[in-house]
Amino acid sequence: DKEKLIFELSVEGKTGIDIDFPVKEKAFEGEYKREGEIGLPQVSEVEVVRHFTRLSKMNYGVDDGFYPLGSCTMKHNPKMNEKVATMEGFLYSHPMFSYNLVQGSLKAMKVLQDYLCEITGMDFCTLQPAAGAHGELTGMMMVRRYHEKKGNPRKYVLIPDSAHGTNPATSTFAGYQVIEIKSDETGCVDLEALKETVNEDVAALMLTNPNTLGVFEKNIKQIANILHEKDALLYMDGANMNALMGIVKPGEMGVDVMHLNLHKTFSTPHGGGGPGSGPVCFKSHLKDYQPVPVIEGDDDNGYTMNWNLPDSIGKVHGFYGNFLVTLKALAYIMAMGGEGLKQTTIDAVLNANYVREKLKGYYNLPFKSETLHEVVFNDKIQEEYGVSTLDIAKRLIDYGIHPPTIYFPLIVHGAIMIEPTESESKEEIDYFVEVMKKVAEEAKENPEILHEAPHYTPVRRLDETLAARKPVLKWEREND
Amino acid sequence: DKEKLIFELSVEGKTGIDIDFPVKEKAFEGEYKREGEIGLPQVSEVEVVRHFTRLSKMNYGVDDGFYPLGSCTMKHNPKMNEKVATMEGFLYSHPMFSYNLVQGSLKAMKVLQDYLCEITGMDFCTLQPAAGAHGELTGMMMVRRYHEKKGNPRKYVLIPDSAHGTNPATSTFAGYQVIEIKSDETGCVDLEALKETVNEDVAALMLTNPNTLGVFEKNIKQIANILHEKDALLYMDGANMNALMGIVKPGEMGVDVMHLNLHKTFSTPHGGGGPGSGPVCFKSHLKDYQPVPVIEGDDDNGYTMNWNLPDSIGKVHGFYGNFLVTLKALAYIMAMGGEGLKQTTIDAVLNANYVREKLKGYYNLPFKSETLHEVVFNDKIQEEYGVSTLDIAKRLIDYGIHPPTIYFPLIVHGAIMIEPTESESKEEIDYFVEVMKKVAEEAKENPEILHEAPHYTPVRRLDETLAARKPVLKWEREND
Amino acid sequence: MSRFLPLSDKEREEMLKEIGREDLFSPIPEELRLKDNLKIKAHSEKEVLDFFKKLADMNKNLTSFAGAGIYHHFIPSAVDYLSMREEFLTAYTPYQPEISQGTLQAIFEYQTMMSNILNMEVSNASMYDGATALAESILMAKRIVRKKNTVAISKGVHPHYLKVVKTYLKNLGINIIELELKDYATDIEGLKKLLSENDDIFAVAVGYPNFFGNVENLKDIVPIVKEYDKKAIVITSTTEPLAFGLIAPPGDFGVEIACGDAQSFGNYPGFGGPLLGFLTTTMKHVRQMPGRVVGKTKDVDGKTGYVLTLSAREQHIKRERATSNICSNQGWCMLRATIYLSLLGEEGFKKLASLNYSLSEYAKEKINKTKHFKVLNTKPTFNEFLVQTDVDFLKFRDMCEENGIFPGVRLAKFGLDKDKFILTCTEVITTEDIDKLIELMEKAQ
Amino acid sequence: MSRFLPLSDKEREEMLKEIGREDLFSPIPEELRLKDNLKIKAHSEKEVLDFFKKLADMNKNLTSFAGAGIYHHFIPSAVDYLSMREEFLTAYTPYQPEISQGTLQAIFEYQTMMSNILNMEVSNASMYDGATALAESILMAKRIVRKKNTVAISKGVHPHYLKVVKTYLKNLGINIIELELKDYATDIEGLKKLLSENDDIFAVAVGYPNFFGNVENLKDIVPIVKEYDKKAIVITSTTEPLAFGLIAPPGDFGVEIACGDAQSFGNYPGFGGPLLGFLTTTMKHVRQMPGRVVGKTKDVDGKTGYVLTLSAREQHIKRERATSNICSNQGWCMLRATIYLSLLGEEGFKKLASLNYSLSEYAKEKINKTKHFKVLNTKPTFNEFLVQTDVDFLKFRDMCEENGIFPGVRLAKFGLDKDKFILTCTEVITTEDIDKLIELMEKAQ
Repeated sequence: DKEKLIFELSVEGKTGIDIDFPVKEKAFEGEYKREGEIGLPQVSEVEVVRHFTRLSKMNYGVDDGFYPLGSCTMKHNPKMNEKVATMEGFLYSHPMFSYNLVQGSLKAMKVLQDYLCEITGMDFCTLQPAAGAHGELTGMMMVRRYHEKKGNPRKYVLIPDSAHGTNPATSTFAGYQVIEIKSDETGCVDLEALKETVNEDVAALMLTNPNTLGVFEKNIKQIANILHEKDALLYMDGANMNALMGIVKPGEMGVDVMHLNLHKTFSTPHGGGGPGSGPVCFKSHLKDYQPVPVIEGDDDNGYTMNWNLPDSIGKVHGFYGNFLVTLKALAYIMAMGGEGLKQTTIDAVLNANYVREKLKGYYNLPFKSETLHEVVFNDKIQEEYGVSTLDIAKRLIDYGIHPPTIYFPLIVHGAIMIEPTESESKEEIDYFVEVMKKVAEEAKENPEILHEAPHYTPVRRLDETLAARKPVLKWEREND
Repeated sequence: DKEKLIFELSVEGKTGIDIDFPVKEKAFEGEYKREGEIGLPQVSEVEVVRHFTRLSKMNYGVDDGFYPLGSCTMKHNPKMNEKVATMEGFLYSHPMFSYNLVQGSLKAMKVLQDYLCEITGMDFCTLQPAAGAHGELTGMMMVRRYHEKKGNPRKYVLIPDSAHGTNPATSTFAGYQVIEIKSDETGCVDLEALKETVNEDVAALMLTNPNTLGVFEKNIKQIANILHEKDALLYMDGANMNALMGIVKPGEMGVDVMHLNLHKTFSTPHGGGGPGSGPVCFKSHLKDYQPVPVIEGDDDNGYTMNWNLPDSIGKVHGFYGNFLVTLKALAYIMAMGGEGLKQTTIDAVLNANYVREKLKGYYNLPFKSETLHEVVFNDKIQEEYGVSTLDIAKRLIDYGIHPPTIYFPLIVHGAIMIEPTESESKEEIDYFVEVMKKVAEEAKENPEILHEAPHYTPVRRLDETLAARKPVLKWEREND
Repeated sequence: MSRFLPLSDKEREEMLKEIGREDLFSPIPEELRLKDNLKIKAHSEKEVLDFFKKLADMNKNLTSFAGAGIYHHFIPSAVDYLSMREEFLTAYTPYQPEISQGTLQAIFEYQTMMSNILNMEVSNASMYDGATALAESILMAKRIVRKKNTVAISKGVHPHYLKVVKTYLKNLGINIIELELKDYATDIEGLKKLLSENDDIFAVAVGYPNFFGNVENLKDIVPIVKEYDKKAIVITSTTEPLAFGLIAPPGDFGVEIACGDAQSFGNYPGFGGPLLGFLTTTMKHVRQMPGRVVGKTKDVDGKTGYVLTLSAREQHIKRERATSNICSNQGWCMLRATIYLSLLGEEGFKKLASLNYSLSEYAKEKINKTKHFKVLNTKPTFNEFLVQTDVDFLKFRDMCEENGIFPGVRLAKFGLDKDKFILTCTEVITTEDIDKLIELMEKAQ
Repeated sequence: MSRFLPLSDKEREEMLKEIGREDLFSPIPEELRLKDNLKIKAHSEKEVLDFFKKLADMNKNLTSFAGAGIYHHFIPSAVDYLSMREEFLTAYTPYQPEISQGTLQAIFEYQTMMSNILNMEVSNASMYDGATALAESILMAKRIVRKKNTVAISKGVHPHYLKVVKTYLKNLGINIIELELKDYATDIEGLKKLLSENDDIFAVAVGYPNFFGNVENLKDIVPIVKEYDKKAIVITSTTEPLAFGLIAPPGDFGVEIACGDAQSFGNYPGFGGPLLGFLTTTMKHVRQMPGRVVGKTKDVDGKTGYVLTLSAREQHIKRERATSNICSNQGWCMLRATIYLSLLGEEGFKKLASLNYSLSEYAKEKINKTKHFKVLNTKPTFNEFLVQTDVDFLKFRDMCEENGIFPGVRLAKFGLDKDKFILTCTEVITTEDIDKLIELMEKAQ
């Protein structure tokens, strides 16, 4: 059940392609001519097909079963999305074509932007960021530009201690220093601490809402007010938007700018690590700073791009972002409609709270606040049997379930962060609950079986220290 | 690793489709109105996707590895074929459209017919039969019509004892009685026996060439002569055409009519049991009897269908055969070209003889004649350890290899019929050889492990007697 | 070409040396061997795709009211996506059940769905198409009844099916009597008369709904036939089984073999193939059924599993005494139907049927208000019906085609009346499309 | 909408009852809650597909000589087929290596292929695109060199990339000096002069081949920079890495960071995204590299396996001190490239490069014979080059578009000269296409 590397299958003289050569071959000569072997494999199409088919079978996708990765919103990826994104009219659309040749592409972008504004309650939207973290960076650059234009870019960005690592990293790359804000006992931003920290040197607060504990920041309006009093802005990380769609609009809660993860909330597949898409939605006071180009126009007058936005932060992507990915999100939004998006949120929250209710007692709940679309347990109960969160996670694999997010948020020791999403049937969730209970039982009765999990995968627990200490990052004839 | 039935996943109120209803609903009333529950499942799209994804993982396809099913020619199915057969211009082409709307479909059929004639050396071709056995029936009906037109349909069809079961069954359904012809010690048709049997009551001989032992009927021209002397015809079953393409043409060996299996020789996927396609190629003396309609025309004048063929056997298919399947075969033929098809044959024969050479001694070779694209062993050596062909076949599954065809041809006791095809790399074949040797060793050392094989499949050996004795052929709430 | 051939020249040489046979084709007499290569040019993948793209573009797929045996329904993307998984697409017939449970379970689910839709006890795993399914059904009925030798077939079955039946039966000495129609449905009086005059009839076959869209009068037909001979079998042939989301299925009336084509269920028109013949019957007759069938069983550990069963009927076991010569047929089309029906489910199936019917009724009503066109059906129809016109149909059709519409299938295509055509409305048609057609009808002269 | 939601109303009620919370959204203050539904209509799958089909048809994809950063290459069907397998498409980032060996091994293979193509020691697992890869490369160089604060960037890098770099660097206090060109390649004398006058430069970035198609003079540039400061880093940015099937790769010249976009490898133009940023470097600098990287290791049983490694550089560990904020990026595009390069293989890669080059040279020769158009490149080019015309380009382009041809990307689109455009010939272009373009050039006035 292991598969060789494609290079190990290589035999000189084989090929996976036949190339017709309907022009006189011209030799490339001179001092910049490449000499010798490049080092690509030589295999036939049959072997390529089998190789990647076999590799695929060592993976686990959303179509394979329950995927309760907290904060990642691994929901169903409708197959319709793929049909849309592989229509030839879109695939071969070149970004440097004349506008009259790309009206369909431009219109799709415009329609999606409008829908995302409707969903978030914001005024404008750019689709250029290629992923969530890229959206954060874009948004924070706009924040900086906003302050710059007022004469001072300011120095600090406030970030709750429960935040994703991308938030502080983004702040650094936007030229800011990070001040961490502690959570209070409910897991929320401590208002008093915030008030004490905010001043004219603070550019913004980056807030995930609901936060990574799944807790809604109920004081968000006050938080916004506290910030706005000092002309600091409220950035919202939209990673957890799947808990809010159709229920509230960030634009109505004092948020100035936010990003969305189309590959989370809007059903575009994660692709084993992208491509995602991280549109940024913002209020009109930030519109002059958005990236260029900006799509303009309508059905009657046609669509064009406006590159002339003097105060823009500039470009953040070589072209216009992950266009084909944005099509999938648009297809999904159109399929669901407003009512459907709301039901999505309701079901996501329902499923998460059902899991919480069913598992409490079996696993420790470090924060007791009511939660929305996800729930964070930890391994406190299992610790006494010498069983850790990692053991629990790996044991789930034996039962055909993808592990939850583990050891995050950092403010929870041994966190087990479960986000079932709306895509799970009650039966699937009941199965998960049953397995989690069984694992809790095993932790007590037979901890060894957890330490040694997973048992049935092509490889078992891997030595990550070895990998990092002596990095082998490519195949060479020698090292095999 | 078992999956419930889709009916067992059903929950009232769920659906996998949303239907827009943009017209006033009209109630269907009256005595023919359907009442009550139909009995279809109620599941969402997510669940359908996961269900069939999971089912797929209990299958083994050509893309998964070695598939040496003798006589089935399980070769590589180029993915290009699927792209061709899913072009919208073909998918939505309606068979009852005016000819001017379906010129592309008609031309594709014409081009394929011409290529198949070139490959077989025959004069004409019909694509109407939907599978190999359907092609046999069509061909034998044409044979019967030929004789009828001469005043006597005749009574008998001769069939070698090594033939596929479809040959005798086909003869029956064409209104003939079967006379079995014994093989001689080389595995070929016994010429003397043939001479004795042929007379004016014999309509035809159905000959598979190379036969199911992989042996070329080297006296085929004499066989044809013997038949033709009595105005009996030679029908060739083209199931094993993968041993002949580009090397010989049946049309030059005295064959009057034959079918091809596009899902074998011409790379169209087998689909877990079809759709195949079984074109019939024939000499001009049979052309008046071919099924209607017949494609006519050319690029300059356009293509049409001729339905007016008074002596035709009639129609054998509701429309024109498995059109989308025939497209795939055409794509394959165009990709390979004449030289490529010849190399295909060479490689297929090379691989089979390499396997034969490597495994002789480990497994018994009941016929010693030189073979082409397949080789038939049996379990004579293993019998002494109480190990049967079935045990060997099932044990191969444990090693990730699809079993060969077993217990066929019937003239070989415990036959193990191996056809590697040209699609296997030397490495894949060497692996197979190694496994076969290991299994031979296990048969000696540890026969129990073979009796109990397969060990790692979702289900293990199934009780076929139980299934047949008390047939449960559909799901009912009661019987679960 | 070399992309599909995984041996290098060097390996070929090595292997040939190991085999030790100078000439691989030595078993083939020298004089039979070709001197030249086949005259076929090799093409890169790009060239192949370009060639087919051109052909595909030569086809013109208009807004279409064509049906008459092949139906353009909307197919959810999940059907394509799932059925294209290599484990389904590139697998062989599930003769090795341990590594074919995916296909086998899908067939078992298909059998259940089709049995339920038709309200029959058992379905086989598929046939080539509706036409051959009817031919095989008649042969099956013959095996059941044995002593009689004549089948009566309504002229309301699809004309192509009738042609295929004739081809199949001709060589087997079975007589065919065609039942005349009255108002485009089987003439009940004619049937009665025939049965009173002919004692050799083993089966009566009717379309349901029939070729002209009419729901045949099974409530009368079955008792009449059973009264004639309680062993005689009524066979229904259906080209559009989606009808049974709305219309009472054959099983409700005591039909013993209900067959047809289920291309409608998740399979594309595809210029008429591949299709999905179905054949359903009662458990009593199951051992005379042609084609494959899957049954439930247990493995050595007591686990439930599925296998091909009752194969003693089939050619690979029974050879010349098999119930059919059928072998590979439409497995993958069956799989697509199973996925499609799973997505539709109980409610979707009924709703889609209702939508097809409602659109069709909308069209009928409007057509009957035109001057030159009228609907001929007097019985209930599902999604297609028969229209008569007093204008030149071909001229009308040309005008429609110029306007991007294919108005329906003319009977003349089947050698029948020149002034009539079958008009079909599935859910891919909108009321705007119908209105546009009506406009063209108004213009026709 | 309900097709994607697997709970029935009854189950929702049951579950709500179990939870025992009356109002699921009680944590959200009442006054924040929406009173109305979002104003978005729900659509059936058919309606969605119809909508997008219309949009897709509004796009006009002509025979195109457009390149300039995005390339239309032929993509074998196997790339689409394999990459669409749900196990690849719907999986998360491979943080759980035991159930992600498919993705991990593919990344390891990709890293090997890219390293070999660029002749570098190590590649990361992908970046968003070529533009951000260049920005991140410069930031990486800054972290390596530390004490200096200015980067010199050739005006020959893709103008969009330069824009993105400016956006990225602006807030971090890093100075950018743009290197002027001579004959559309970096002016070596200008570079020497700059280095002699400025001691703050930590990196020099050039396009290779550059935006105008020219092969930059790395043989001179690298030694000049290294002589200036042996710690200073030369960065190359490549939009069309297929060039390295023919042209000596950056690694041959001592380049320490070679980045760019590998959209060309099995990914569609797709209106400019998703793309495939790549970043390769030397093992010495690997711990300053941004983005993910996969390494080989062993499992508890001693079996070889692959894991994400060196993650101490990344944001989820290092937070504000990470080498980048990058998280999800282009995993699936990377997979497609790996499959594509596997199919091409050593010989296919070289041959395809040669074909692109030969077609491009064919076009150059013919263009130089026209009256109003001339090729400006004096250095070797790969598959694209710069053309100047003395006719009104926009009129010429309109004429071409009417004839179904897009003649190339005008520099004015990037705010540069109005009389010049970049013309690209990949293997999807035929000599007939080129001849047709030449004909139109002859007609232009």
